[in-house]
Amino acid sequence: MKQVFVKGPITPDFIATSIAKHQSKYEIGAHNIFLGQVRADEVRNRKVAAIDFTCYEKMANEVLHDIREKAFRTFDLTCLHIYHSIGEIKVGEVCFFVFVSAKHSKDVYEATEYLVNAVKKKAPIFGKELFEDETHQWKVNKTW
Amino acid sequence: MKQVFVKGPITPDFIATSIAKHQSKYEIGAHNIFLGQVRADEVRNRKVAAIDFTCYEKMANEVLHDIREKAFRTFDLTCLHIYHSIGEIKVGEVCFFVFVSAKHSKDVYEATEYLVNAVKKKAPIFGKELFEDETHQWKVNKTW
Amino acid sequence: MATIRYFGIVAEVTQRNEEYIEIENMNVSEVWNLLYAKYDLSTLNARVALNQRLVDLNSSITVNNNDELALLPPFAGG
Amino acid sequence: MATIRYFGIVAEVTQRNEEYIEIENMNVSEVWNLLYAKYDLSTLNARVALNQRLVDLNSSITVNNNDELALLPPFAGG
Repeated sequence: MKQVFVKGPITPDFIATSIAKHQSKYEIGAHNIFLGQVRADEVRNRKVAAIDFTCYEKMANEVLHDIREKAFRTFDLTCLHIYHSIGEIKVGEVCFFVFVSAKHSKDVYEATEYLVNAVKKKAPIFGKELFEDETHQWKVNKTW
Repeated sequence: MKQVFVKGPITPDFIATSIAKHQSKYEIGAHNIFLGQVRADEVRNRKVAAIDFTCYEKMANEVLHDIREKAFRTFDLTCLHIYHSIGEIKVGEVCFFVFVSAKHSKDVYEATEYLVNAVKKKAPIFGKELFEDETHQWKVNKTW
Repeated sequence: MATIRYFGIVAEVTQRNEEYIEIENMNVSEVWNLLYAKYDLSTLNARVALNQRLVDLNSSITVNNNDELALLPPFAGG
Repeated sequence: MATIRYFGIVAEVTQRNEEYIEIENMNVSEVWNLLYAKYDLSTLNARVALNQRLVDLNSSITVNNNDELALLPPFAGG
Protein backbone atom coordinates (compact mmCIF):
# COMPACT_ATOMS: atom_id res chain seq x y z
CA MET A 1 0.00 0.00 0.00
CA LYS A 2 1.54 3.30 -1.10
CA GLN A 3 1.68 6.24 1.29
CA VAL A 4 -0.74 8.91 0.06
CA PHE A 5 -1.41 11.10 3.08
CA VAL A 6 1.09 13.77 4.03
CA LYS A 7 0.89 15.69 7.27
CA GLY A 8 0.75 19.42 6.47
CA PRO A 9 1.20 21.16 3.12
CA ILE A 10 2.86 19.58 0.09
CA THR A 11 5.89 21.81 -0.38
CA PRO A 12 7.59 22.86 -3.64
CA ASP A 13 10.64 20.96 -2.32
CA PHE A 14 8.64 17.75 -1.94
CA ILE A 15 7.45 18.15 -5.55
CA ALA A 16 10.99 18.84 -6.78
CA THR A 17 12.25 15.71 -5.03
CA SER A 18 9.50 13.63 -6.66
CA ILE A 19 10.45 14.98 -10.08
CA ALA A 20 14.16 14.36 -9.47
CA LYS A 21 13.47 10.72 -8.55
CA HIS A 22 12.04 10.18 -12.04
CA GLN A 23 15.11 11.46 -13.85
CA SER A 24 16.78 8.04 -13.76
CA LYS A 25 13.81 6.50 -15.58
CA TYR A 26 15.00 6.91 -19.15
CA GLU A 27 11.87 5.42 -20.71
CA ILE A 28 9.80 8.41 -19.58
CA GLY A 29 9.18 11.18 -22.12
CA ALA A 30 6.33 13.11 -20.48
CA HIS A 31 5.12 14.02 -17.01
CA ASN A 32 1.86 15.66 -16.10
CA ILE A 33 1.37 17.11 -12.64
CA PHE A 34 -1.80 18.40 -11.05
CA LEU A 35 -1.59 20.55 -7.92
CA GLY A 36 -4.56 21.60 -5.83
CA GLN A 37 -3.88 24.87 -4.02
CA VAL A 38 -6.04 26.24 -1.19
CA ARG A 39 -7.95 29.22 -2.57
CA ALA A 40 -9.05 32.26 -0.55
CA ASP A 41 -12.71 31.79 -1.42
CA GLU A 42 -15.20 34.29 -0.11
CA VAL A 43 -18.49 33.06 1.35
CA ARG A 44 -20.89 35.79 2.44
CA ASN A 45 -18.08 38.23 3.25
CA ARG A 46 -16.06 35.65 5.13
CA LYS A 47 -12.72 34.74 3.58
CA VAL A 48 -11.20 31.25 3.73
CA ALA A 49 -7.87 31.33 5.62
CA ALA A 50 -7.18 27.57 5.64
CA ILE A 51 -8.72 24.14 5.18
CA ASP A 52 -8.38 21.50 7.87
CA PHE A 53 -8.35 18.10 6.16
CA THR A 54 -9.18 14.79 7.82
CA CYS A 55 -9.78 11.44 6.20
CA TYR A 56 -11.01 7.91 6.77
CA GLU A 57 -7.57 6.58 6.00
CA LYS A 58 -8.27 2.84 5.99
CA MET A 59 -11.06 3.28 3.42
CA ALA A 60 -9.19 5.99 1.49
CA ASN A 61 -6.20 3.70 0.98
CA GLU A 62 -8.41 0.98 -0.49
CA VAL A 63 -10.27 3.43 -2.72
CA LEU A 64 -7.00 4.96 -3.92
CA HIS A 65 -5.55 1.52 -4.60
CA ASP A 66 -8.53 0.77 -6.88
CA ILE A 67 -8.28 4.15 -8.61
CA ARG A 68 -4.58 3.59 -9.25
CA GLU A 69 -5.16 0.08 -10.63
CA LYS A 70 -7.88 1.31 -12.95
CA ALA A 71 -5.65 4.12 -14.25
CA PHE A 72 -2.88 1.63 -15.09
CA ARG A 73 -5.40 -0.60 -16.91
CA THR A 74 -6.91 2.31 -18.83
CA PHE A 75 -3.90 4.44 -19.77
CA ASP A 76 -0.40 3.59 -21.02
CA LEU A 77 1.55 4.91 -18.03
CA THR A 78 5.04 4.34 -16.68
CA CYS A 79 4.15 5.42 -13.16
CA LEU A 80 1.77 7.51 -11.11
CA HIS A 81 1.71 9.01 -7.65
CA ILE A 82 -1.04 10.58 -5.57
CA TYR A 83 -0.45 12.66 -2.43
CA HIS A 84 -3.00 14.47 -0.27
CA SER A 85 -2.47 16.65 2.77
CA ILE A 86 -3.96 16.01 6.19
CA GLY A 87 -4.22 18.76 8.81
CA GLU A 88 -4.47 22.51 8.45
CA ILE A 89 -3.41 23.85 5.05
CA LYS A 90 -3.30 27.62 4.60
CA VAL A 91 -4.40 29.56 1.51
CA GLY A 92 -1.71 29.45 -1.16
CA GLU A 93 -0.40 26.10 0.06
CA VAL A 94 -0.68 22.89 -1.97
CA CYS A 95 -2.88 20.12 -0.54
CA PHE A 96 -3.19 17.71 -3.48
CA PHE A 97 -0.50 16.41 -5.85
CA VAL A 98 -1.10 13.99 -8.71
CA PHE A 99 1.94 12.96 -10.76
CA VAL A 100 1.57 10.92 -13.95
CA SER A 101 4.44 9.77 -16.18
CA ALA A 102 4.39 8.03 -19.56
CA LYS A 103 6.51 7.32 -22.59
CA HIS A 104 4.55 9.76 -24.75
CA SER A 105 2.78 13.03 -23.99
CA LYS A 106 -0.57 11.97 -25.48
CA ASP A 107 -1.06 9.43 -22.66
CA VAL A 108 -0.72 11.73 -19.66
CA TYR A 109 -3.45 14.37 -19.86
CA GLU A 110 -6.58 12.27 -19.63
CA ALA A 111 -5.01 10.06 -16.95
CA THR A 112 -4.32 13.10 -14.76
CA GLU A 113 -7.86 14.41 -15.16
CA TYR A 114 -9.29 10.97 -14.41
CA LEU A 115 -7.20 10.64 -11.25
CA VAL A 116 -8.02 14.11 -9.93
CA ASN A 117 -11.75 13.61 -10.47
CA ALA A 118 -11.77 10.06 -9.08
CA VAL A 119 -10.02 11.19 -5.88
CA LYS A 120 -12.44 14.11 -5.44
CA LYS A 121 -15.43 11.86 -6.03
CA LYS A 122 -14.46 8.61 -4.30
CA ALA A 123 -11.89 9.22 -1.56
CA PRO A 124 -13.32 9.79 1.95
CA ILE A 125 -11.49 13.05 2.64
CA PHE A 126 -13.21 15.83 4.56
CA GLY A 127 -12.36 19.53 4.54
CA LYS A 128 -13.28 22.12 7.12
CA GLU A 129 -12.94 25.60 5.64
CA LEU A 130 -11.64 27.90 8.35
CA PHE A 131 -12.56 31.54 7.82
CA GLU A 132 -10.51 34.54 8.89
CA ASP A 133 -13.16 35.39 11.51
CA GLU A 134 -12.66 31.93 13.12
CA THR A 135 -16.02 30.56 11.99
CA HIS A 136 -15.99 27.54 9.70
CA GLN A 137 -18.00 25.60 7.14
CA TRP A 138 -17.63 22.09 5.74
CA LYS A 139 -16.49 21.85 2.15
CA VAL A 140 -18.61 19.75 -0.25
CA ASN A 141 -17.27 18.51 -3.59
CA LYS A 142 -19.60 19.02 -6.53
CA THR A 143 -19.34 15.32 -7.32
CA TRP A 144 -21.08 14.24 -4.10
CA MET B 1 8.26 39.56 -24.26
CA LYS B 2 8.54 36.78 -21.70
CA GLN B 3 11.74 34.77 -21.44
CA VAL B 4 11.03 31.23 -22.68
CA PHE B 5 14.42 29.78 -23.54
CA VAL B 6 16.61 28.42 -20.80
CA LYS B 7 20.22 27.42 -21.36
CA GLY B 8 20.68 23.79 -20.32
CA PRO B 9 18.22 21.49 -18.57
CA ILE B 10 15.17 22.71 -16.62
CA THR B 11 16.00 21.54 -13.10
CA PRO B 12 13.60 20.32 -10.38
CA ASP B 13 14.76 23.37 -8.39
CA PHE B 14 13.71 25.74 -11.16
CA ILE B 15 10.29 24.07 -11.21
CA ALA B 16 10.00 24.28 -7.41
CA THR B 17 10.82 27.98 -7.51
CA SER B 18 8.15 28.56 -10.16
CA ILE B 19 5.58 26.75 -8.02
CA ALA B 20 6.60 28.69 -4.89
CA LYS B 21 6.14 32.00 -6.73
CA HIS B 22 2.47 31.13 -7.25
CA GLN B 23 1.75 30.51 -3.57
CA SER B 24 1.03 34.16 -2.92
CA LYS B 25 -1.71 34.15 -5.58
CA TYR B 26 -4.68 33.25 -3.42
CA GLU B 27 -7.18 33.18 -6.28
CA ILE B 28 -5.50 30.08 -7.76
CA GLY B 29 -7.06 26.69 -6.94
CA ALA B 30 -5.42 24.44 -9.53
CA HIS B 31 -2.12 24.11 -11.35
CA ASN B 32 -1.33 21.79 -14.21
CA ILE B 33 2.27 21.20 -15.21
CA PHE B 34 3.61 19.41 -18.26
CA LEU B 35 7.25 18.32 -18.34
CA GLY B 36 9.00 16.93 -21.39
CA GLN B 37 11.86 14.63 -20.39
CA VAL B 38 14.55 13.40 -22.81
CA ARG B 39 13.89 9.71 -23.42
CA ALA B 40 16.57 7.10 -24.20
CA ASP B 41 14.94 6.10 -27.50
CA GLU B 42 16.52 3.34 -29.50
CA VAL B 43 16.89 3.75 -33.26
CA ARG B 44 18.36 0.74 -35.07
CA ASN B 45 20.41 -0.34 -32.03
CA ARG B 46 21.68 3.15 -31.35
CA LYS B 47 20.54 4.69 -28.08
CA VAL B 48 19.83 8.41 -27.62
CA ALA B 49 22.20 9.92 -25.03
CA ALA B 50 21.11 13.57 -25.34
CA ILE B 51 19.30 16.07 -27.54
CA ASP B 52 21.00 19.26 -28.64
CA PHE B 53 18.31 21.93 -29.03
CA THR B 54 18.65 25.09 -31.10
CA CYS B 55 15.95 27.55 -32.09
CA TYR B 56 15.13 30.50 -34.29
CA GLU B 57 14.58 32.64 -31.23
CA LYS B 58 13.24 35.80 -32.86
CA MET B 59 10.49 33.84 -34.64
CA ALA B 60 9.90 31.50 -31.68
CA ASN B 61 9.23 34.42 -29.35
CA GLU B 62 6.58 35.81 -31.71
CA VAL B 63 4.97 32.40 -32.21
CA LEU B 64 4.93 31.76 -28.44
CA HIS B 65 3.45 35.19 -27.80
CA ASP B 66 0.56 34.33 -30.16
CA ILE B 67 0.10 30.89 -28.58
CA ARG B 68 -0.03 32.44 -25.12
CA GLU B 69 -2.57 35.11 -26.19
CA LYS B 70 -4.79 32.48 -27.79
CA ALA B 71 -4.69 30.33 -24.63
CA PHE B 72 -5.78 33.28 -22.47
CA ARG B 73 -8.65 34.04 -24.91
CA THR B 74 -9.76 30.39 -25.03
CA PHE B 75 -9.41 29.20 -21.44
CA ASP B 76 -10.23 30.78 -18.08
CA LEU B 77 -6.67 30.97 -16.73
CA THR B 78 -5.00 32.97 -13.99
CA CYS B 79 -1.52 32.62 -15.48
CA LEU B 80 0.64 30.46 -17.70
CA HIS B 81 4.33 29.96 -18.31
CA ILE B 82 6.29 28.18 -21.02
CA TYR B 83 9.98 27.28 -20.78
CA HIS B 84 12.12 25.35 -23.27
CA SER B 85 15.75 24.30 -23.03
CA ILE B 86 18.45 25.27 -25.49
CA GLY B 87 21.73 23.35 -25.73
CA GLU B 88 22.57 19.76 -24.90
CA ILE B 89 20.03 18.04 -22.65
CA LYS B 90 20.88 14.53 -21.44
CA VAL B 91 18.44 11.63 -21.14
CA GLY B 92 16.39 11.92 -17.96
CA GLU B 93 16.66 15.71 -17.94
CA VAL B 94 13.70 18.00 -18.49
CA CYS B 95 13.73 20.17 -21.64
CA PHE B 96 10.17 21.52 -21.73
CA PHE B 97 8.03 22.97 -18.95
CA VAL B 98 4.47 24.24 -19.37
CA PHE B 99 2.77 25.64 -16.26
CA VAL B 100 -0.93 26.56 -16.26
CA SER B 101 -2.87 27.97 -13.29
CA ALA B 102 -6.58 28.67 -12.87
CA LYS B 103 -9.24 29.21 -10.28
CA HIS B 104 -10.82 25.80 -10.89
CA SER B 105 -9.35 22.45 -11.90
CA LYS B 106 -11.66 21.95 -14.89
CA ASP B 107 -9.97 24.80 -16.75
CA VAL B 108 -6.36 23.62 -16.65
CA TYR B 109 -6.18 20.26 -18.46
CA GLU B 110 -7.21 21.23 -21.96
CA ALA B 111 -5.16 24.44 -21.79
CA THR B 112 -2.02 22.46 -20.95
CA GLU B 113 -2.58 20.00 -23.79
CA TYR B 114 -3.27 22.87 -26.20
CA LEU B 115 -0.06 24.66 -25.19
CA VAL B 116 2.14 21.57 -25.42
CA ASN B 117 0.81 20.67 -28.86
CA ALA B 118 0.96 24.25 -30.17
CA VAL B 119 4.60 24.61 -29.12
CA LYS B 120 5.52 21.26 -30.71
CA LYS B 121 3.73 22.19 -33.92
CA LYS B 122 4.46 25.89 -34.33
CA ALA B 123 7.64 26.89 -32.52
CA PRO B 124 10.82 26.79 -34.65
CA ILE B 125 12.86 24.61 -32.29
CA PHE B 126 15.23 22.00 -33.67
CA GLY B 127 16.56 18.91 -31.93
CA LYS B 128 19.64 16.90 -32.82
CA GLU B 129 19.45 13.47 -31.19
CA LEU B 130 22.95 12.50 -30.12
CA PHE B 131 23.48 8.73 -29.88
CA GLU B 132 25.79 6.96 -27.50
CA ASP B 133 28.04 5.98 -30.44
CA GLU B 134 28.50 9.69 -31.30
CA THR B 135 26.40 9.56 -34.47
CA HIS B 136 23.29 11.72 -34.62
CA GLN B 137 19.93 12.19 -36.30
CA TRP B 138 17.56 15.14 -36.48
CA LYS B 139 14.35 14.83 -34.52
CA VAL B 140 11.07 15.43 -36.38
CA ASN B 141 7.80 16.15 -34.55
CA LYS B 142 4.84 14.17 -35.81
CA THR B 143 2.94 17.42 -36.31
CA TRP B 144 5.28 18.66 -39.05
CA MET C 1 -19.45 -5.00 19.58
CA ALA C 2 -19.50 -3.19 16.22
CA THR C 3 -17.42 -0.07 15.75
CA ILE C 4 -19.23 3.02 14.53
CA ARG C 5 -17.03 5.78 13.18
CA TYR C 6 -17.97 9.40 12.50
CA PHE C 7 -16.20 11.87 10.23
CA GLY C 8 -16.25 15.56 9.36
CA ILE C 9 -19.50 17.35 10.08
CA VAL C 10 -21.06 14.07 11.27
CA ALA C 11 -18.47 13.82 14.06
CA GLU C 12 -19.13 17.48 14.84
CA VAL C 13 -22.83 16.69 15.32
CA THR C 14 -22.37 13.39 17.22
CA GLN C 15 -19.56 14.98 19.22
CA ARG C 16 -17.49 11.84 19.02
CA ASN C 17 -15.22 10.13 16.47
CA GLU C 18 -16.30 6.59 17.30
CA GLU C 19 -18.32 4.42 19.59
CA TYR C 20 -18.98 0.73 20.09
CA ILE C 21 -22.47 -0.70 20.03
CA GLU C 22 -23.83 -4.15 20.70
CA ILE C 23 -25.39 -5.49 17.52
CA GLU C 24 -27.94 -8.30 17.43
CA ASN C 25 -29.69 -9.31 14.24
CA MET C 26 -29.54 -5.83 12.77
CA ASN C 27 -28.96 -4.85 9.19
CA VAL C 28 -27.37 -1.65 7.86
CA SER C 29 -30.72 0.10 7.48
CA GLU C 30 -31.66 -0.65 11.07
CA VAL C 31 -28.34 0.55 12.49
CA TRP C 32 -28.61 3.68 10.38
CA ASN C 33 -32.11 4.41 11.70
CA LEU C 34 -30.93 3.82 15.26
CA LEU C 35 -28.11 6.36 14.90
CA TYR C 36 -30.26 8.74 12.89
CA ALA C 37 -32.71 8.87 15.81
CA LYS C 38 -30.01 9.03 18.48
CA TYR C 39 -28.31 12.04 16.87
CA ASP C 40 -30.16 14.38 14.58
CA LEU C 41 -28.49 13.47 11.29
CA SER C 42 -31.32 14.67 9.03
CA THR C 43 -29.52 17.63 7.44
CA LEU C 44 -26.17 15.97 6.92
CA ASN C 45 -26.59 14.14 3.61
CA ALA C 46 -24.40 11.32 4.95
CA ARG C 47 -23.47 7.95 3.45
CA VAL C 48 -22.61 4.69 5.14
CA ALA C 49 -19.55 2.48 4.62
CA LEU C 50 -19.56 -1.06 5.98
CA ASN C 51 -16.02 -2.35 6.43
CA GLN C 52 -14.66 0.44 4.22
CA ARG C 53 -17.09 -0.11 1.33
CA LEU C 54 -19.98 2.26 0.62
CA VAL C 55 -23.36 0.58 1.03
CA ASP C 56 -26.89 1.81 0.52
CA LEU C 57 -28.52 3.45 3.56
CA ASN C 58 -31.45 1.06 3.07
CA SER C 59 -29.22 -1.99 2.70
CA SER C 60 -30.42 -5.20 4.32
CA ILE C 61 -26.86 -6.53 4.67
CA THR C 62 -26.40 -7.82 8.22
CA VAL C 63 -24.04 -5.94 10.49
CA ASN C 64 -22.00 -8.28 12.66
CA ASN C 65 -20.03 -7.72 15.80
CA ASN C 66 -16.45 -6.80 14.84
CA ASP C 67 -17.74 -4.98 11.76
CA GLU C 68 -16.86 -1.35 11.24
CA LEU C 69 -19.63 0.99 10.13
CA ALA C 70 -18.71 4.56 9.16
CA LEU C 71 -20.99 7.57 8.69
CA LEU C 72 -19.48 9.78 6.00
CA PRO C 73 -20.45 13.34 5.11
CA PRO C 74 -19.82 14.69 1.58
CA PHE C 75 -16.29 14.12 0.35
CA ALA C 76 -14.11 17.18 -0.10
CA GLY C 77 -10.70 15.99 -1.20
CA GLY C 78 -8.63 17.64 -3.90
CA MET D 1 21.29 42.67 -48.96
CA ALA D 2 18.76 40.19 -47.62
CA THR D 3 19.71 37.93 -44.75
CA ILE D 4 19.24 34.21 -45.30
CA ARG D 5 19.28 32.06 -42.15
CA TYR D 6 19.66 28.30 -41.91
CA PHE D 7 18.66 26.07 -39.00
CA GLY D 8 19.05 22.47 -37.88
CA ILE D 9 19.72 19.95 -40.63
CA VAL D 10 19.46 22.72 -43.24
CA ALA D 11 22.43 24.51 -41.65
CA GLU D 12 24.24 21.15 -41.53
CA VAL D 13 23.77 20.78 -45.31
CA THR D 14 24.54 24.40 -46.23
CA GLN D 15 27.43 24.39 -43.77
CA ARG D 16 26.57 27.87 -42.57
CA ASN D 17 24.07 29.55 -40.25
CA GLU D 18 23.50 32.60 -42.38
CA GLU D 19 24.56 34.49 -45.45
CA TYR D 20 23.70 37.78 -47.14
CA ILE D 21 22.56 37.91 -50.73
CA GLU D 22 21.81 40.77 -53.07
CA ILE D 23 18.15 40.66 -54.01
CA GLU D 24 16.69 42.36 -57.06
CA ASN D 25 13.11 41.88 -58.07
CA MET D 26 12.87 38.40 -56.68
CA ASN D 27 9.96 36.79 -54.90
CA VAL D 28 10.06 34.08 -52.23
CA SER D 29 9.67 31.28 -54.77
CA GLU D 30 12.60 32.55 -56.84
CA VAL D 31 14.89 32.92 -53.82
CA TRP D 32 13.89 29.44 -52.68
CA ASN D 33 14.72 27.98 -56.11
CA LEU D 34 18.05 29.77 -56.13
CA LEU D 35 19.05 28.32 -52.73
CA TYR D 36 17.56 24.92 -53.58
CA ALA D 37 19.85 24.76 -56.60
CA LYS D 38 22.91 26.17 -54.80
CA TYR D 39 22.69 23.59 -51.99
CA ASP D 40 20.97 20.25 -52.48
CA LEU D 41 17.94 20.79 -50.26
CA SER D 42 15.74 18.21 -51.98
CA THR D 43 15.53 15.71 -49.11
CA LEU D 44 15.11 18.19 -46.29
CA ASN D 45 11.38 18.89 -46.25
CA ALA D 46 12.09 22.51 -45.34
CA ARG D 47 9.78 25.50 -44.94
CA VAL D 48 10.45 29.17 -45.44
CA ALA D 49 9.82 32.06 -43.05
CA LEU D 50 9.91 35.64 -44.33
CA ASN D 51 10.57 38.08 -41.51
CA GLN D 52 9.67 35.43 -38.92
CA ARG D 53 6.38 34.40 -40.53
CA LEU D 54 5.95 31.11 -42.41
CA VAL D 55 5.18 31.64 -46.09
CA ASP D 56 4.46 29.22 -48.91
CA LEU D 57 7.51 27.97 -50.83
CA ASN D 58 5.76 29.06 -54.02
CA SER D 59 4.83 32.45 -52.64
CA SER D 60 5.08 35.39 -55.02
CA ILE D 61 5.63 37.87 -52.17
CA THR D 62 8.57 40.09 -53.04
CA VAL D 63 11.72 39.71 -50.97
CA ASN D 64 13.35 43.08 -50.28
CA ASN D 65 16.80 44.00 -49.16
CA ASN D 66 16.85 44.11 -45.33
CA ASP D 67 14.34 41.24 -45.23
CA GLU D 68 15.21 38.10 -43.33
CA LEU D 69 14.43 34.78 -44.99
CA ALA D 70 14.87 31.60 -42.93
CA LEU D 71 14.98 28.00 -44.15
CA LEU D 72 13.47 25.81 -41.45
CA PRO D 73 13.63 22.02 -41.20
CA PRO D 74 10.91 20.08 -39.31
CA PHE D 75 10.21 21.49 -35.84
CA ALA D 76 11.19 19.30 -32.92
CA GLY D 77 10.39 21.20 -29.74
CA GLY D 78 8.77 19.69 -26.69
